[in-house]
Amino acid sequence: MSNRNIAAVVFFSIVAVFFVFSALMMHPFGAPDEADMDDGIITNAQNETGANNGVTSVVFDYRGFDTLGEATILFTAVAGVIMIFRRLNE
Amino acid sequence: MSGMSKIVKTISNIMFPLITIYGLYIIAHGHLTPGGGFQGGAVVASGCAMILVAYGSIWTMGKIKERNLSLLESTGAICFILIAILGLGFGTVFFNNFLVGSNFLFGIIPATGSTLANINTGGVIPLMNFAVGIKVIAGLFAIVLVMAYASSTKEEKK
Amino acid sequence: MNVIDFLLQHSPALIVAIPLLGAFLTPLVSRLNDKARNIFVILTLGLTASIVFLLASDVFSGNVHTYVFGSQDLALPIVRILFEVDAMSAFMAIIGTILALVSVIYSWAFIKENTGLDKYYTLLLLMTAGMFGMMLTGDMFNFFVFLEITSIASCALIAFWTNKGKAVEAGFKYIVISTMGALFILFAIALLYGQYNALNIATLASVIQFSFLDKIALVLLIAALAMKAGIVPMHMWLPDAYGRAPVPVTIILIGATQASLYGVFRVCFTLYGNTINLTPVSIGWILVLLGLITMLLGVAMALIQSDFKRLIAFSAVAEIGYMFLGVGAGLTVLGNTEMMAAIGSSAMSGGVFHIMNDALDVGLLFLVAGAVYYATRETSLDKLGGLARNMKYTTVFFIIGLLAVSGIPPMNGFASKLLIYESTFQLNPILSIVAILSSIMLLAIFVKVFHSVFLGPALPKFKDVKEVPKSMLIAMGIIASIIIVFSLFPELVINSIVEPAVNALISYGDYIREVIPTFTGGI
Amino acid sequence: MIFNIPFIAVAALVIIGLYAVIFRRNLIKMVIGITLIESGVNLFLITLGYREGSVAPIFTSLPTGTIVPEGMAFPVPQALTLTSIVIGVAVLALMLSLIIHIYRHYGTLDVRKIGGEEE
Repeated sequence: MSNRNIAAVVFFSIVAVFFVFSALMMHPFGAPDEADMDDGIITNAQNETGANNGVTSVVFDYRGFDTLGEATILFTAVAGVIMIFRRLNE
Repeated sequence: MSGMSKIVKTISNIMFPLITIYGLYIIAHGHLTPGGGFQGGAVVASGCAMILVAYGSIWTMGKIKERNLSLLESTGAICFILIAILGLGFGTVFFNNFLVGSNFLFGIIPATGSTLANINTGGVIPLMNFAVGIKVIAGLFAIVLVMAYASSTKEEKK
Repeated sequence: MNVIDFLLQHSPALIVAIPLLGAFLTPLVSRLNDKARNIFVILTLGLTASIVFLLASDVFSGNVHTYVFGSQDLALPIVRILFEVDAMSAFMAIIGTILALVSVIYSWAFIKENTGLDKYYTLLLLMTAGMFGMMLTGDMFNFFVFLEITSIASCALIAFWTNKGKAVEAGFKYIVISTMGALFILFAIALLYGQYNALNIATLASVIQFSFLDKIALVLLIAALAMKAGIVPMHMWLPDAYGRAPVPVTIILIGATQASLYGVFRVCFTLYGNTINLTPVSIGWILVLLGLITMLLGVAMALIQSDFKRLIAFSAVAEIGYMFLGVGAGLTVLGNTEMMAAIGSSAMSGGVFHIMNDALDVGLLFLVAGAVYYATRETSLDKLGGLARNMKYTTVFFIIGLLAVSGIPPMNGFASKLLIYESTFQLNPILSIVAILSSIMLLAIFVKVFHSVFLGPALPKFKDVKEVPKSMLIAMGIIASIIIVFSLFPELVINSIVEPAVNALISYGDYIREVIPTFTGGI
Repeated sequence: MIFNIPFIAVAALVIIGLYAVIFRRNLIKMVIGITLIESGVNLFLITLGYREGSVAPIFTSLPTGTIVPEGMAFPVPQALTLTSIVIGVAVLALMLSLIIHIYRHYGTLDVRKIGGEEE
């Protein structure tokens, strides 16, 4: 095996161990330790945003700026794809 | 990519309005039921992609240019950010939900707890859903159209 | 409330929103004509720049700005997205705005003969907006979103010259690396969210326990952000991307790279500030070590390059090592007040000041390389020669950049490097010896480049080469004049903007208290 | 749940994806690997927000007897996943269009054969 392959295997095993450990050490499935932020959102969502759908109220109101970023990312990708397939002048 | 057979084209013609209406329904009810601008927009865009597959990219490109789709997408994005900026104008800060409790458009605050669906709630959320919906329809369709057109051969284009 | 107060209050949001709105409007404006579009983009960035300077002047006078999206008051627990601008963010935003403005002015002539320019300018504005968002945000997930905006826009721009296979390949390499990095960051954010149910940096920093999962998250965050900053074991994308992209794009890419670097510092000092020195092996020493390797390898690779832009790209890698060295040396003594006053703060001043100097110096060199390419359509060092006769201004700018990048005494590069040498010498003499050695090698490399490109006999094929157009000269002139001002008054710059930035990094307690007034720990 | 099976699934997805990105030589397979990692991370986010026996955080026709807020899943991870999915689509579109161009230039998708000759 070349040096490059050995480096790849080492990197791969280290990262794999990380992910396995984080899966094993996380809190038990279905029983989160802390819930302050989400409980607050569920309790106040209807009053503050007027939307019945809690997820939509997070997406467009509480974390609306993230959604602007997300829309921007789609816009960026479209601009990028159109630019990459543009006609070149030779 | 050239078009497909007559049967496929006819079926797509029948299905396309249904898919579009379903997608628009998901967009319009985003603040009440599961769904929203992105999901509904993706449904409508998939309907457009079906037309693209049935009729071929060259025919579709003749009907609608990617430049126009890009403009439509820009319009959606501008609407979205303008609603956010209106929060600064009418309300106090960016992304302020200034329509909630205004008794104007979408201004009703629902009762807390389990309620029936009332479309006239949610403040700016339905408006943002529509802006994002337009954006996603135009954006995803533009991506698919450009990639399909680019991968069609030179002979087909003539 | 007058206009200035209004602008100042909403400036953190406006700095991101104005380039975004400009980017959405660019496709519409470019329907008019090309000139209108160029002026529109320059005006947009000019407006952004003025707001950045307004905000920065207020932040450097001691106020930390927080901006909550969607609500005026800051209710606890924090559910909304928060922008928090302290002196370090403002310092980075100044760098970003200088680079973005210069890049757009330079683009006017440089990119004129290509097609697809409306998309080019759109993506340039989006990249700038993403960069500002990364620098100003106070929310982990929002940081990830802006990181993705920046990397997608820069990937498309790196592949701008799609008729060159190498450029497309460099773009693909960049998008693979940055997507992997971004996914690691997202995983780390999910680890933190799963434990503490918070996404806000200040909230997380106030409750972080440094459990095993937090350590994994820290390693993932540092590895991913260092990968995006071009630290050595993961630097392979950087020379390709810098070398193959159009030069104006490279200039903003420097800013994007440094925004990732800022992410590393923010994570180490603020997010984990309370707990980072509880480990047996200090994270600070790891940063120092990475910085040393980066420096040496960058210089060694720069020695053997024969392509003008790739050579500068490798020297940019080496320069990033200096920042890691300086700030990492500060991180080793974080929490120890005496050592921090003796060594840490001056090392960090050097490192932070060097971020600014690297952006200016390497940026100027790239602009010169672009000017040479524009005039001669050639980047290979073996084929260039004798350009000093025909391109007098460009030659002068190259000399300024050469002196600054290799840290020759009167220039700004020397001021920051001297701070790093002095303070790291007290930490461990080997560090400063390596740093001085690679600085000398950089000088040797660039003198060789100067000789082979600008001096020597006039080559017949470059007989008709003309000086580059005015807009490119103006762009180079702006950076060169900033370099000269910084070289003449380094003390002023360090006292007025670098020291506040360093203090903002060190006193993470203040950053947290700005959001959670009841927080008691921290410096 | 036994042994945190959803989290194990996350780790498995990420590791398979990582394997494909690092050891596969075909560009399309690398892209598939990246999408696998992304699915793993999305799954991780969404599983973090689940509470035993909870319903979706939507108040329209809520089942009777639901306790608010303890009986509802977290809304924030779902919103984050939504954002992350759209980001994934954007990245995928860009990567595939770059691959189309790479194939046009080099006539191959093998990473070892790409970038050999100067243009």
